[in-house]
Parts: sequence; C-alpha cells; structure tokens
Amino acid sequence: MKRIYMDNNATTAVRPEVMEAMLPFYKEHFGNPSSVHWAGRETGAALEAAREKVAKLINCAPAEVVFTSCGSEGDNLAIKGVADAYRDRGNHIITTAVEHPAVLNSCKYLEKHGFEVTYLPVDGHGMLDVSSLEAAITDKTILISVMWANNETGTLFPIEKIGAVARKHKICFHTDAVQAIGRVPVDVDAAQVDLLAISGHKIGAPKGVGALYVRKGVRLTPLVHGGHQERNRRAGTHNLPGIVGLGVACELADADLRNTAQRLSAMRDRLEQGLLAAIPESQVNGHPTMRLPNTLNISFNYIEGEAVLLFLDMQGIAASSGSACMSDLEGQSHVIDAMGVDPMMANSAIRFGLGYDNTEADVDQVLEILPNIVKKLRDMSPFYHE
Amino acid sequence: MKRIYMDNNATTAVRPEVMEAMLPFYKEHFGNPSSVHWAGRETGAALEAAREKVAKLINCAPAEVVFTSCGSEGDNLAIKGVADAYRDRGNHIITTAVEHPAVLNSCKYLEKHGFEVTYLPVDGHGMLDVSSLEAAITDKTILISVMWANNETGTLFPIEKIGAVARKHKICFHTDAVQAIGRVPVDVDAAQVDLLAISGHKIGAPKGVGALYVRKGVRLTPLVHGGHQERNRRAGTHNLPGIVGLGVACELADADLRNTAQRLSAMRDRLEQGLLAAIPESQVNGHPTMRLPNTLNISFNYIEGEAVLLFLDMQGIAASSGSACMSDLEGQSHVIDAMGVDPMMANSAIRFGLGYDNTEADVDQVLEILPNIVKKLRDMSPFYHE
Amino acid sequence: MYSDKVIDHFTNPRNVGEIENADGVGEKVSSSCGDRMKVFLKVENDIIEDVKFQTYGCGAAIASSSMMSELVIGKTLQQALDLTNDQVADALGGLPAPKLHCSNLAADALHEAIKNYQETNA
Amino acid sequence: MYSDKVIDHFTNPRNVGEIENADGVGEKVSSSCGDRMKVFLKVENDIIEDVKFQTYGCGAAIASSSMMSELVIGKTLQQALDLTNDQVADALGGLPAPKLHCSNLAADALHEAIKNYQETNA
Ligand SMILES: Cc1ncc(COP(=O)(O)O)c(C=O)c1O
Ligand SMILES: Cc1ncc(COP(=O)(O)O)c(C=O)c1O
Ligand code: FES
Ligand code: FES
Repeated sequence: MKRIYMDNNATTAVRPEVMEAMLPFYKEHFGNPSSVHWAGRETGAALEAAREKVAKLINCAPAEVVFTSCGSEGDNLAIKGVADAYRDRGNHIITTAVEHPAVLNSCKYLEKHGFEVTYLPVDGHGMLDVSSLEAAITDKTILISVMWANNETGTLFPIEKIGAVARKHKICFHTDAVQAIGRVPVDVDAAQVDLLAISGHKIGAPKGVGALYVRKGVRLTPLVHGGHQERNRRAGTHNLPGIVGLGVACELADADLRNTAQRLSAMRDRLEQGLLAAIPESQVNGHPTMRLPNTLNISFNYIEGEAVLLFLDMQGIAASSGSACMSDLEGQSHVIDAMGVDPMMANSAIRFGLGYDNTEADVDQVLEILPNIVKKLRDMSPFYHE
Repeated sequence: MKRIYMDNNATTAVRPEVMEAMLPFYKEHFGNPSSVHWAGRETGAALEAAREKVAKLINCAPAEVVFTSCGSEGDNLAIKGVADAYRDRGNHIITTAVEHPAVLNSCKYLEKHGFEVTYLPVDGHGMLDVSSLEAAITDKTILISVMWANNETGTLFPIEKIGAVARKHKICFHTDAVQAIGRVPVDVDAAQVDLLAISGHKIGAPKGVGALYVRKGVRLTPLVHGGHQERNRRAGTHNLPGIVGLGVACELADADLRNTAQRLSAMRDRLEQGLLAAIPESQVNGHPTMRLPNTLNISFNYIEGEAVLLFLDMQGIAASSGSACMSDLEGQSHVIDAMGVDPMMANSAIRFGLGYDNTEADVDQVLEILPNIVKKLRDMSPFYHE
Repeated sequence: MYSDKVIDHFTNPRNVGEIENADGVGEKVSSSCGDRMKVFLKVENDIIEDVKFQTYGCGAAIASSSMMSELVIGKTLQQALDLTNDQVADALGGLPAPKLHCSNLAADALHEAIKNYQETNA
Repeated sequence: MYSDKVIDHFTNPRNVGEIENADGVGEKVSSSCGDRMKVFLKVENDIIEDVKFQTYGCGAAIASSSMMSELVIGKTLQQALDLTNDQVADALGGLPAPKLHCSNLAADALHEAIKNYQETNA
C-alpha cells in the first residue's frame, strides 16, 4: 500500500538537503558554540551562518533572531516575555479566539497573574476584522498577538494592516507565523511586526528547533534563564545540528517559495474541487481566497471526523482532524467553533496539509478513496437517515 | 596535529549507537507523535520507549519523565514551576552559591517577583554543609534546589542527606543532575528527590533534548504552555529524534556506568598527579574524593587561564576555563570564588572533562605539553618575578 | 492505538442498518462528545432475534456498536440487560483510556431499546 | 575569534622580559579584569632604544603588549606618547569586542613608563 502523507501542517519530513547539512554536527563538529577552543569555533561559525539564513528569509538583522526549541516556546517567550517586561506600562493583551494553544494558554496563564486578555472573534471564514481590533485597544494595552496563518483552516490574517495599527498605537505586535513561514512571503519589516515565532519542523527542518524574531529595541524577559546564549534572551546550550538544519530549511524555502506555493495550491484546488463535486453536503472551512496554498479544511455533514481519518489511515492516507477527538475530549476545534460552523459539520472537519513530497497521483488517490469512505459512514449514520 | 577533546563537561559528541538510533526518525519516521495516523503511531511508540529508558536510568516511573529541550529548561521549569504552583504555601527558596546559572538566574528572576532566596555558601572544597541547609529552612520554604554535581569542579553534593532533610520538612527538592547523570549512579527514589534535571548533550545524546523528572504528585506550572504534550507539563511538538537519542544514551550510560567511571577516574587521577608533580604552585579546585570521576579543575599560580587555554588549543587540546574571561567580563568563576580560592589562583583555573573517547595517550600528550605552557607564561608574568 | 479487534469491527461493522417495524428502538447521545447511537431490536419469546444499529461517532463508537450487536443476538432480554459497557470494551480487546466512554454508547443504547420494547409491550 | 596577527604575537611574543637598570618602568592593572602589565624602557636622546614587558593576562593582553613593543622601539618619546590603544588593536588586525579593553593595558603601561622616565630625569 502506498502511503500518502497529507498532514504537513502537523509536521513535515526533514528535507534531504537539511539532513545532509546537519549530519556533520552530531559526531564530528560537536563542540559547544560558546566554547573558545577549536571545537567551539567551528560550531560557533555555523551557528551564526544559520542565523543569517533565518534572518534573510524574514528580512531582519541576524541579531534579531533568537533560536528556540519549537514554535510553542517562541510564542510563550514572546507573550510572557513582553508581558513581564512591559508590566509597568499596562496589563492588557489583545489576541484572537482562533490562535494556537501555545498563544491561548500563555494568555490564560497571564490572566491568572493580573493580566487582562481580549480574545477577538472571527467571522464565518475565520477572518478577523481589523477595525474591531483597533477598537479593543486601551491605554493599558501592551501586546497584540495575532497569528499570520491559522493552522487548522489556513486562513491568512491581514498582518500588514494589524502591524500598521499596532505601530500607530506604539504597541508590541507578536505574530505566530509557524504555519505561514515557507508557505507565503513573510517580511517583518514590511509587516511592521515586532516579534514573530517560527518552528523548524513545519518547513523541513527537524523537530526541536525554532526561532523567535525580536525587533531591536523590544524588551523581553527570558523564558529560560541561565547562560549568556542568544544575547541573554534564551539560555541553554545551542541545538547546533537543529539550528544548522533550520538555516538550510529557510534558505530552501526562500529559494522555492513561489514555485512551491503555485504547485501546492494547484493540487490543493484540484483536491478541493474534486471532493466538493463528488460529495454532496460538504463544505470548506476557512477563507475562500486568503488562505495558505497548501491547506484544505473540509467537512462532510452527518459523519464524524475521527471515523473518516481512521478509514483514510487504513488506506495509507495521513490527514488530520480539526476536532482532535483523541487528544481533546472537550470535543470540536476551538477554531471551527469560533467560526460559528454548525456542530455536526464541525465534527467532521478534516484537514489536508500538502507538502513538498505530494504528487498529483496522491490527489487522485484521495479523490478515489474519500467519497466512498464518506458514503460508507453516512450509510451508518442515524442523522443521514432522518 | 591530533586533536584531543577534554571538555566533556561542556558538551559531548553524539555516541555512534545514539546516532544510528536517531537516523530513521528524521526523514522516514517523521510523524508527529501526537497524530493518530500511521505516521504518528510509529513515532508515538518510539517516544514512549525512550521515556522508559530514561526512567530506568534514574529509577522512576515513565510517567514521571517530562521531556525538555535542554538542562537549562529543566532547571527553569522545576524552579519557576514549583514556585508558581506552591506560591500559596510560601515564598522562600533555598539553593547554593555554586549552582549553574540556569538555577541561579531562575532564582534571581523569582526574587524580582516576590520570592526570597537563600544562597548557601560552600567550603574550600566546594562542599555544602547539610546542617546549615536545614537551619535555613523556614515555614515559608517551598523549594530546595541543590545540584548533584558541580559543573566546574565536579564536587558531588550529599544529595541523599539533603533529600532526607527535604522530605522530613515536606519541602520539594529539585536537583540539577546535568553533570551527574551517566557519570555516577543516580536513583531518585533512594535520594528522595522530587525533581531532577538532565541534559542529553552531556551524555552522548544530541543537543536540543533533556528531561525533567517530576515525582508523581508534585504540582508544577508549565514553562511552555500550549498543547497537551507531556501530560500538560511541556507543550510543543516532541523532538522525536532527540528524544530517541536521549533514550539510547541513557541505556548506554546505564550499561557501562561503572566501567566508564573507573576508566575515566584512573585517567583523570594520572593527569592530576602528573600535573601537580610537574608544576609547582599548582592546586586542584574541588573536593579531593567526593568528585565526578571525569573532572579535574586545576590552577597554576601567576598566570591567567585564557592564555593557558589558547596555547592548549593551538596544540589541539580543547579544555575550558572556570573564569570564562571571554563570555563573562565580570571576571572569575562564581564557583571558584565561592570556594574562597585566592584570586590569582582562581584566574588560572582550567577544567578538564574526560569522556568516552579519551585515551591514555591523550593524557600523556597533555602531560607533555601543559608544563611547558605554564613555564612559558610564568616567564612572562610580572607576578612570577616578584 | 486501537486493537486489531476494534479495527476489524470498525472496518467491517456487523449489523449496520435499521429494522423496519422494529420491536424496540433506543438511542443514546454521549454527553461528553455529542456522538449518537441508535439501536433497533427484533424480539421473539424474550430472545433477541436481530439487532441493527446506526452510529454517528468515532471509530471506537462504531466498533462498540458492532461488537454489542454480535454479543446480544440470540441472547435473552435479561442477558442483554446484564451486558455492561465494560464487557463490550473487553470483548474488543480493550480501548485506549480516552476512548472508554465511547463503549458506553453501545450498551446504553441497547438498554434503551429493550426498555422501549418492554414499555410498548407492557 | 582572534586574528592571525594576534595569534602570532601571542605565540611568539616579542620583547618579553625586563631591562635591568631601566630608564623608565611603568605598570597598569586592568580595572575590568585585574590583569596586569609592566613595561621597561631604555631611552637615549629622546629615542626609545629598547622595550621589554611582563604581562599577566589573557591572549589579547599578551599580544597587545608584544605589538606595542614592536610599534615603539626606535620611536621618539613623543611618538610613543601619541600611540593610542586603538592603534595597538588596529595593528593586531582588530580584537573581538569583549577583548578591546585588553589592548588598553599596553598603551597605558607604556605611557606610565614614559612618565616614570620623564619624572626621574626631570
Ligand atoms: C550543572 C549544569 N546545569 C545545567 C546546565 C545546562 O544544560 P544545557 O546547556 O543543556 O541547558 C549545564 C550545562 O551547561 C550544567 O553543567
Ligand atoms: C500556528 C501554530 N503555532 C504554534 C505551533 C507550535 O509549534 P511547535 O509544535 O513547534 O511547538 C503550531 C504547530 O503545532 C502551529 O501550527
Ligand atoms: S469520541 Fe464520541 S463516541 Fe468516541
Ligand atoms: S581579559 Fe584581562 S586583559 Fe584581556
């Protein structure tokens, strides 16, 4: 059975060029980049070369890049770090209802520690209204945290407009760009972003490495205190192979961003049109046009998502569910929920995240298999027969 | 020129068996262990197998192991996590003056947030007095954090005695075992430890992975909030290859702990005796017997450590300096300082950290080279001629 | 994550469908996840002659429904009433902890159907 | 981290030692790191005939001392007084930022030695 991986929003395989670049840094060049001897010097240079590559992809200065262990850590560092450093100025944070748990749960933690958080709603396409964001600003607002692209639906927020609002009101602006990076152009300068989190394993670098862009001049209390690494913004011995891998992944993303986006969105559109045509009472969740090129979140009424995923899985197709029934028993996704999707539709939401390795044949395969799965499950569903 | 690496307290090379075990998890088995499809299942099983191996090395239940990104993160999670979770019980923390910066700077951060911290002194051998620790306990004490082995001198603290004191007073006991793990036997049960931080890259696993042991029942506010990973104690997609590597490194450490310790301490002792004999006015910093088997911290009066290290480096020998002149301009090491070592002696402290790969020939080489370096530098030193 | 038995029953669920003019019909909606199961019975001389089900739910819910139907066809009503959720889960070779509640649907909906039969034939 | 010139001067420092019956002796202790340098001068007709130094310090301090000695031998006292710390660092091909203060020792100790010469010969 051919295995088809269409869950690239959850994680990606390490790209071969990335792997090759990392390999020498495990056993041969393993020195601690903070060491002054030969073993440290060779890795120290690699560390800074990787920093430059990350900086280039997002158009910032290398010194503004802080290496982290993952996207979640970057979000936590940005949000808690700014909250602590700017506490004297205010205690209000603005975010949205559809952020990743790394952002939402950081905010909830801060709510327990004297902060007030506004969670902005989204419309039926998962889109945010910038004027209501501006209206939510108070003189106590010290941070705006709005994601660049939503991980479940792929909806792209108007980051440049939000950046302009934040800058106008002189408020720090953090964006979780974990899903956006490598998929759409990201320019921290053009977008007037102050902090931006990325994660390696979503763009062909390995798990265990990420980065946070921190604009020069932005104060930040560290999340991990300790040694002087990362200009005192993140302690801990550098994950050198991972960082080298992240650098190469950023370089590759930079080089083939436009081509990949075109190729993936063409495949994604074919998958989307094919499924909508073959399966009545199905709908796309997310914005029709302002959407990541690789992401399709689709619902099939009357059935439940986990069952669909299991059947897909048994035929070798890896996709995922917005509702994550297995890991979150409270039920459906907070994202689809915030969009006001009908609960039964919401329960069947399936996310396909295309990646470098997917082919047209993969799309054909899903188009062949999935309509039958839906039919089988609908035949079993009490709702379908009523 | 043969390169000799004797800085294994800073970091180690990845062991070949570890590398081999990790390799399949970058490109082939790359699924997110939280995913329910085939790609997630194969890595989910590997994740739990690694957890069992770590648990076995330190004698705890697998569910008590929380994977982290490094030793520093583990220390921060333990200290800030307990401080936040037990804040209602008190605001006093006891630690020592010679902890790693990950512990000291976490404590300093907490001091800014309403906590009080006692930094216990050490004696000339870097040893701690357990009765003065017990005397420092107040009814507000919620955490004791004392390292198992010191990273600069190798001095081993009486962890079992401290564990007994902490248990008697029902206070959480965290120990930074980053240097101890894999070098001396570590049993969290026998030592009555509640939290214990380890770091992969000190024991032949890669950089970017670590673990925190958290005894069942100990409450802990997460450092990284977000998804449900690690039973809600550490969010973020798992660094699967790193975690697999840590598991194998723990398994290897478990298997050859006694042999390695014997082999390394024999080499270390020969190095120590040889240098003391060849170089007048030299001294060992650290405890004469209660010391890591692989560590030698030695001072040569009248000269400065960085110069010694540079000459060693030019001859291919990587060692490190307690004083880290390069990275910390405030001067000498806080550890050697706390031991009351004469400042000029302290300034020349050099640390050798032996590892798996070192041979008797390496020791011979250092014994041949280092006395000449000291002589050359002393000839240059104004103090030596006065 | 799922046992082979769960996968088997999920992939090829036994007794899916409805029974026209059923002797008893019962239904259960999970309070924890909103999933739903409907059971149809054919009863003769206190013996369950036939069972059919419709399930809107996860893989575990579908497998539990199928397993339940196999366990009770040919049994007396009392035997069917004695069937517990745990027995369904056990017969499936166990369920992962977060999925244990799914097996509840099956026995509960069955018991509702028997109640319905007993009420309409009382 | 260090330039080749620094490494060269550190490895083979020029003019290490002391001058017996020196015409001028100066010394400087770094306030930031406690490192120390001592400079000995032989002066004839306002020309620096010879320089020797002793340094207790890091690699940058030793290289700076050596470079300083090369730069001033044969120069007039005024030229030597005009030598700045920056010039010593530049002559070494630059120093890493946290090591810039180390080059201060060299020019400062030299100037102290000249002062000492001028005072004793005033
Ligand atoms: C005693 C001790 N604690 C903590 C750490 C921090 O570990 P890591 O560099 O993995 O964050 C180290 C090593 O640097 C250490 O030696
Ligand atoms: C939008 C978004 N933010 C944050 C994260 C967290 O990234 P990581 O898993 O690397 O911590 C993810 C992925 O899981 C994501 O999709
Ligand atoms: S999750 Fe709803 S029945 Fe299983
Ligand atoms: S560090 Fe003291 S002179 Fe360089």
